[in-house]
Amino acid sequence: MGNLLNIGGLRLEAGSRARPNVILKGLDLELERGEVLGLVGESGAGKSSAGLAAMGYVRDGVRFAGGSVEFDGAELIGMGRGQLRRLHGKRIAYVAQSAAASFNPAKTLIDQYTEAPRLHGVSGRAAAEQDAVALYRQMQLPNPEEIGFRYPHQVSGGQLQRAMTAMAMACRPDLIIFDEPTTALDVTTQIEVLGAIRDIVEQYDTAAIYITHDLAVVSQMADRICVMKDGEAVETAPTKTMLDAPQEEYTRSLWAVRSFRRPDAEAGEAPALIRCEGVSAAYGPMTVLDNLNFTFPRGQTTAVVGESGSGKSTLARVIAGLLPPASGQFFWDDAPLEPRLAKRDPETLRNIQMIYQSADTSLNPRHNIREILTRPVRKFTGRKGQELRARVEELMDLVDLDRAFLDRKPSELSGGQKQRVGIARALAAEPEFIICDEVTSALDQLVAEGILRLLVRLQTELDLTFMFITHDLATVEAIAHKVIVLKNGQIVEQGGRDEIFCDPKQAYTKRLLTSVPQMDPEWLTEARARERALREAQ
Amino acid sequence: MKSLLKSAPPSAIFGMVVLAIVAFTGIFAPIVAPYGETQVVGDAYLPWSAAHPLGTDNLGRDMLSRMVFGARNTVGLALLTTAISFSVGSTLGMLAALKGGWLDEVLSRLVDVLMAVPPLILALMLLAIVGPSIPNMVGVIAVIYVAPVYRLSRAAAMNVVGLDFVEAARLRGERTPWLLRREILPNIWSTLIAEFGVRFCFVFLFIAALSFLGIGIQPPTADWGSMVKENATLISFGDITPLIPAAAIALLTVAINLIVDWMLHRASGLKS
Amino acid sequence: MSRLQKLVIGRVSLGILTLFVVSALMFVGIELLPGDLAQQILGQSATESTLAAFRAELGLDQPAHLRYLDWLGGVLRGDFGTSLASGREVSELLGPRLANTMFLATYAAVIAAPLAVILGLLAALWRNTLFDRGVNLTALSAISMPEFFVGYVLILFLSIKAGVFPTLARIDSATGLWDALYRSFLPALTLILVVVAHMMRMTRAAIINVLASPYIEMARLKGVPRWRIIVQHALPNALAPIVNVVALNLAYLVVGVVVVEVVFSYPGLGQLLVDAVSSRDFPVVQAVGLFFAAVYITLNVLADIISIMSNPRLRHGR
Amino acid sequence: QAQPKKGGTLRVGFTQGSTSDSLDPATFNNDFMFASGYAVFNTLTEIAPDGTAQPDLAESFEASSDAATWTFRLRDNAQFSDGKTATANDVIASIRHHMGPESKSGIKPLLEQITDIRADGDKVVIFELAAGNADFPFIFNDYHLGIRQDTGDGTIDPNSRIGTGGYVIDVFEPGVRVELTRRDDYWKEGRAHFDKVVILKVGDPAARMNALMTGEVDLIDRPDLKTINLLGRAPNVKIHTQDGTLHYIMPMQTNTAPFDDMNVRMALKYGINREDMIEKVLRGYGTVGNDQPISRSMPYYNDDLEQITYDPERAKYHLKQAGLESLDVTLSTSDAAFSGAVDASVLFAESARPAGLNIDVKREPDDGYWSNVWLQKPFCCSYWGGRPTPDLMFSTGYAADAEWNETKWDNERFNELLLQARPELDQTRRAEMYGEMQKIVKEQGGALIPAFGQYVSAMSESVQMPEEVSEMWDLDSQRFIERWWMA
Ligand code: HEM
Ligand SMILES: Nc1ncnc2c1ncn2[C@@H]1O[C@H](COP(=O)(O)OP(=O)(O)OP(=O)(O)O)[C@@H](O)[C@H]1O
Ligand SMILES: Nc1ncnc2c1ncn2[C@@H]1O[C@H](COP(=O)(O)OP(=O)(O)OP(=O)(O)O)[C@@H](O)[C@H]1O
Ligand SMILES: [Mg+2]
Ligand SMILES: [Mg+2]
Repeated sequence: MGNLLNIGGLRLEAGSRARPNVILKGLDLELERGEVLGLVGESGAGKSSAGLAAMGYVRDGVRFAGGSVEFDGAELIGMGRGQLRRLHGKRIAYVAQSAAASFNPAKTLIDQYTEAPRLHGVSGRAAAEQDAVALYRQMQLPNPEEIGFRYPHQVSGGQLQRAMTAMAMACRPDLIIFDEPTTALDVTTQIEVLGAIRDIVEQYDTAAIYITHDLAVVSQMADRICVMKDGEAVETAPTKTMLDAPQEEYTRSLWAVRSFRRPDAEAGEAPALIRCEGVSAAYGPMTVLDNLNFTFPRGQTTAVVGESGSGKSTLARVIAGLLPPASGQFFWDDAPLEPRLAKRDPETLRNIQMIYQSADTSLNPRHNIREILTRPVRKFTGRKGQELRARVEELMDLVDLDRAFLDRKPSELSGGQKQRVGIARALAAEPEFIICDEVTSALDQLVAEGILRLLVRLQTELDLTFMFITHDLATVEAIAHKVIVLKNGQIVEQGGRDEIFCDPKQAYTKRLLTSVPQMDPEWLTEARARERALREAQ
Repeated sequence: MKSLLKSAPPSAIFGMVVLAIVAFTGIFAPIVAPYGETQVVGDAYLPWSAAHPLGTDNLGRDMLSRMVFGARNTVGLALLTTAISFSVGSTLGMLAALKGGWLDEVLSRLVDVLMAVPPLILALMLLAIVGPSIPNMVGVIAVIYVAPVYRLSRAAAMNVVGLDFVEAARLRGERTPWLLRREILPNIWSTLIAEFGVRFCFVFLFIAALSFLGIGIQPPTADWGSMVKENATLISFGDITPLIPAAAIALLTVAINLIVDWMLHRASGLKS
Repeated sequence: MSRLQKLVIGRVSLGILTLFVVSALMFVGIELLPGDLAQQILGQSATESTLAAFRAELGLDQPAHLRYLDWLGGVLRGDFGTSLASGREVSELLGPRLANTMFLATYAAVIAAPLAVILGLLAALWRNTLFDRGVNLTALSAISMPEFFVGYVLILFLSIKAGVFPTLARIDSATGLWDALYRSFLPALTLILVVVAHMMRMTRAAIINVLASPYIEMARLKGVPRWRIIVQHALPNALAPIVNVVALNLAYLVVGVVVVEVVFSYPGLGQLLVDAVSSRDFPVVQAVGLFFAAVYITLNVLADIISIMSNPRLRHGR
Repeated sequence: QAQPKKGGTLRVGFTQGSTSDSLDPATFNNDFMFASGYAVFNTLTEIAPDGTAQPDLAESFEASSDAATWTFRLRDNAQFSDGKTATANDVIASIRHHMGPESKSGIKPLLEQITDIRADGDKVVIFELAAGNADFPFIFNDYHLGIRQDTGDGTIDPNSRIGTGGYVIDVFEPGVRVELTRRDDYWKEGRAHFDKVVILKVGDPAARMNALMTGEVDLIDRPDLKTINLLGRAPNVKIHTQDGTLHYIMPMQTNTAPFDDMNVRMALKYGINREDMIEKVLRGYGTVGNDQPISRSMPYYNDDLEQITYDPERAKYHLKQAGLESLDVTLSTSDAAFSGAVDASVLFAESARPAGLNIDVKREPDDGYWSNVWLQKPFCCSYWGGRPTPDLMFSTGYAADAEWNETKWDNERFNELLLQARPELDQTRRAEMYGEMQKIVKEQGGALIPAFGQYVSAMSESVQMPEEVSEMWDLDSQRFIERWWMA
């Protein structure tokens, strides 16, 4: 019996036939029955395209331009639409990155579950529903009998992701493609989903392709790992080998990212640049921040961590003056800080700058980079003419961007480059204080590391004070002097980095810390055991 | 821009060519037209000939010249009207989206009310109040169409005002005009342009309908809508004279819509 | 009270409020019209004193706001007053015309709405095929033609040349249903041509917009056939924009048909309103205007409610 | 010419008709009601094709020698549709309905000359006039004055459908249609031939013409002149034209500069190309006007007057006489004045230019044209229709004290003649006087009357009419229902 899946010399193209944009440049992959293959690589490497191609499917605008995809002995490329349809959902299933977007919002979960079995004639509706409940239970979804009758929006992201995995199992396929199924989840939920997926794949001995850009995650799930770059496989090896002895330069650099630490991590005593006394904030009647007290020491990086919705961004908005606090007061250098943006003097406006998580939405797509940088320089520093131009170019140098990019639009830059523009724009004001809201979480790790290094460098060069919002504890560990842990709008714990990381006082902080995936393949098993123990203890 | 044109499908290119021809004849009407707009050049209803390629009309005016001046009047007025309703409607719409609160509430309710009165009836009443001169007609139709434009631009701007770059501009202390003009407008431009095309056609047909009811553009001004109307009874006899201005109207609206289609397609393509 | 009920009640009360404002607005509009009814009826030769006496008889000497309140009070009791020009009950005047207008609108709507949605779905299903392009271009051309022109051309081919349908759409209370359907076929067809195009294009656009969603890709990867994807997965999610456009067009069938009424001499409300405006017959203008606004608002509120109902997020809270 | 024949249904498509129409004769103001009114109600007199007033419901009428007392004798056999016979009281009530301070009727001003009406027995009505008026019987042809029943207290029920006419109303939907059925017991011999008549309001000219071509109606008024030749070619369709009293006028106010100079007026009169206007605006359906308002079809028409023609040189000459090289005047116009007025003005301006007359055509709003422009602006457009006698025409539009004296005309000789001619019962003397008045108006007046319009209608071949028809108004002066028949 041959391999379940054989991909040979697969070439995918998009765009015009004359000048095609090559997405996959002759990819070779094989997969045995019951085997889990991890596909890793930076964004745009072609992972999703490869995963979909394994189903004989390409997205609109993309086409097969060579090679073969053989599933259980049958060639998928060029197969008739009807035949392919009989494979899809029945023998090969797909689990998408964002379950929230991939469930039809207008239909209940169980309706969507039963669709494939009924269409493929695997089972009737009643039988399929029973099966669904069983799988939901196995996936440890709460209220398995009832949850299926909810609409997608009534179910949390982690639960949806599990429901989608269950849906993929509905016809007991031979192969499932998981396309980054946990990337959109926060660390604590991620553990549950990863565990559920691993259990189910093991139980039904289903083969799987597991796509992710998180090395720690893939090392938990895969038997074998394939590292991709620019549409090609760089290196393929069994997980253990790959982790311990990566062969290729590129693979090694991926591994190395995880070890970045800022050199001057010791938090010396520093005077407070911003002091916060008893600040509360609310959107309408809903209190989001509740009586916060803290300081941001001058010239240091203070990380604010916490799960999604804990109020991190809201805190940033309050400091920036976009949302005046309901009560309490900020002090800038011990002088009261005007709460309302409209009333702030230009000096204050200049001194507090912000960098956003998503470079896509924070740069006006209709302006070119020069316009984006020129405006704040002129507005805040009053430079004109030659001087202005020189300063804009200097800013580009400062963030290591080629001056040639000045005439491009944001859409013509990569994610990392756009984020650098965002940083340059903040620097243009020559501020003392910069709020960084999740500045690296949309970037892949190599690029993110570059940004972090840049921030650290700028901090030392320009004596900046950073408020660094993130939910990624690895990043915190890498660059923070001080850490504030938020939960439900309250400060759970705050202190120096080492204090928090080595000796967390609060259970919540501990749980956050242990949920961060580690490269150790055994980590998931241990983490789940710890979780279970914790739950039983409660 | 060149690559933009290159990427256009044949249908859009056709649309642009038609638009360009109409624009050209409209702008240079006095040069292009063989005779004056109201000049009587011969007997009524002369057949097509070298001197009068489309014959003459009921008063013995040159049909081709009337068509050319009609392009200028009809298209010019529709353009002017649409432009006014767009500048007012989109400014208010963006402002409402940006400011929110009572301003948004008041404007939106006002627009609801305006939209609840059938446009043709509203036009009839308003024109009866202010009299059917051309400036009045432009004003009245512009007012009527402010409402839908407001709704559209408000909806489009709503998607933009929440984005970080607008917040970034606010943090910089930018004033409202800058936010509207530099941050929001460029991002809803394509939506507005597409709607502009659709609205333009609508205004165009609306003026034609008004002319049909006798309160639109008034003679002796040449305009395609009333030229169709003037000759409408000929249709029943299978005469093609009324087809000429009607075909011109249809051709222009189809042309514009082909361009709009393409732009919508591009806009949606860029989104995904 | 559930969230849904609140939303619906909110929409309905806003609609009613709008209706009041519209009636006040129309009243002000009529006040501003130059010339008055008394002058209109009595003609140029009337002396000032006859005019004054006649105005008093019609109640036109009362201050405007009192007349409005008076009228409003009447309307709330279901009394629309009497036509100033002919002295007949407004409701009696309106009745047959209202029936005619609603008949024509329903006639056109019953054909146009399903046809448009089906054509839109097919065009979306077979998008970029010859069918799609053909339907699209036909629709565009239909949109681009002035209504009266469409009407005349239909008359030329179907009445004068083929002699199949009458050119005058004469119906009254004595006309039987089949006969009425036959006689008003041409105006209905004209309206259908005018509205189908828009609804169909919107349906297609809305469906195609939804087709870009990840859940559609998911459905395809589950092996769901294409027509089923369109009908089962795309349509429910595209319902809100489609319903809104359909509502807008249905409203148009009731309130926007003056031109078609003129072309086919169809005795509908539009002509009545135009007549009433030109004779400054304020109770009639108010009544018809109010009815039109009510149709528009009701259809829009209905569309909103259907959109809300079709959206499980609003139908079922978390 | 075939003999009239009974039977058939006549379906008519009419331009006019409005939702605000009612059966109250005081409110009649459009063709739809005129025609329906004449079919259902008789008037005391009717105007015959030769332009004279003939007895109708009246059997005879005669004047005292000073023409100030008129005696009308009613027919014995005229019955209302409810069986009652028409009496003098019915006539008095019907006429009084339009008189008195409460009346809103359009005929009221003409009835003001009546100082007393009284009955002499059941069948005789006597009118006393404030001054002699030889044309008095003409008044009773008016559509307002259809005779209704006295309700017993000297008034009529304005909405009553009971008349002495040849038809009864089956259906009356204002602004939509009226359906009439012939009375078998109609008293008049040789009239009322159609079994049924349906009048539909079909406002759109194209719709009217289409309906005629497809045979949905048998008769339409006011077909579109642009396409009437094509319509005439359609099988089974014929065009009917009749001269009329309808005329188009561009009044110049003779008391306002520059129109107070007779040479300026003459220059303008020579500067208009009348044939061209008839050709292009009236599509040939008209006759040239001679700057005086009495038409060929009216009694006392003066056909000795020389026809004025387009002559730019003469115009220039008159301009020079006025001491001018060129003249700039503004002509206020609107299609509200008459349909085609704007076109006519544009043509006028074109034809006047070579004579050094620069006419600025100013479009005025349609709405309010009659209150804001007409009688206000010194040079504008207007029209007159249907006045049966020169006296009525001159006294409403040209008498110095007339409210509608458009040209602000005040000529001593003219005023004198007007008063003298009115009570004159000697026909030769009258003809002389009216002839002279026409000459004065033509040669000195401010009325620029380029054209008389013809009444045009179209009908199926089967609709028949007498050889001579009355030409005061359209369609046999709107009495076609009773006078015409189906082949
Ligand atoms: C993605 C595409 C489209 C969307 C989402 C859309 C949406 C809408 C909506 C919501 C309305 C009603 C709102 C208002 O007028 O305030 C509207 C009106 C209208 N649309 Fe579209 N439309 C689209 C494409 C088109 C196209 C391609 C055409 C033209 C051929 C068109 C022609 C019109 C017209 C004429 C109206 C005006 C109706 C009126 O004001 O009574 N639309 N559109
Ligand atoms: N439908 C498409 N049309 C054209 N190009 C596409 C299309 N889908 C993907 N691409 C291009 O193909 C390349 C690979 O895309 P793919 O989605 O496979 O990357 P990925 O490795 O999954 O990245 P990510 O981690 O961001 O999901 C990218 O450069 C992308 O821009
Ligand atoms: N404009 C707003 N109006 C009302 N509620 C809001 C608004 N913005 C945020 N919230 C709510 O306030 C709470 C805190 O939101 P915030 O954006 O500060 O969270 P966060 O910690 O930044 O989360 P994330 O990691 O997802 O960005 C959330 O419950 C959110 O739903
Ligand atoms: Mg991907
Ligand atoms: Mg946040």
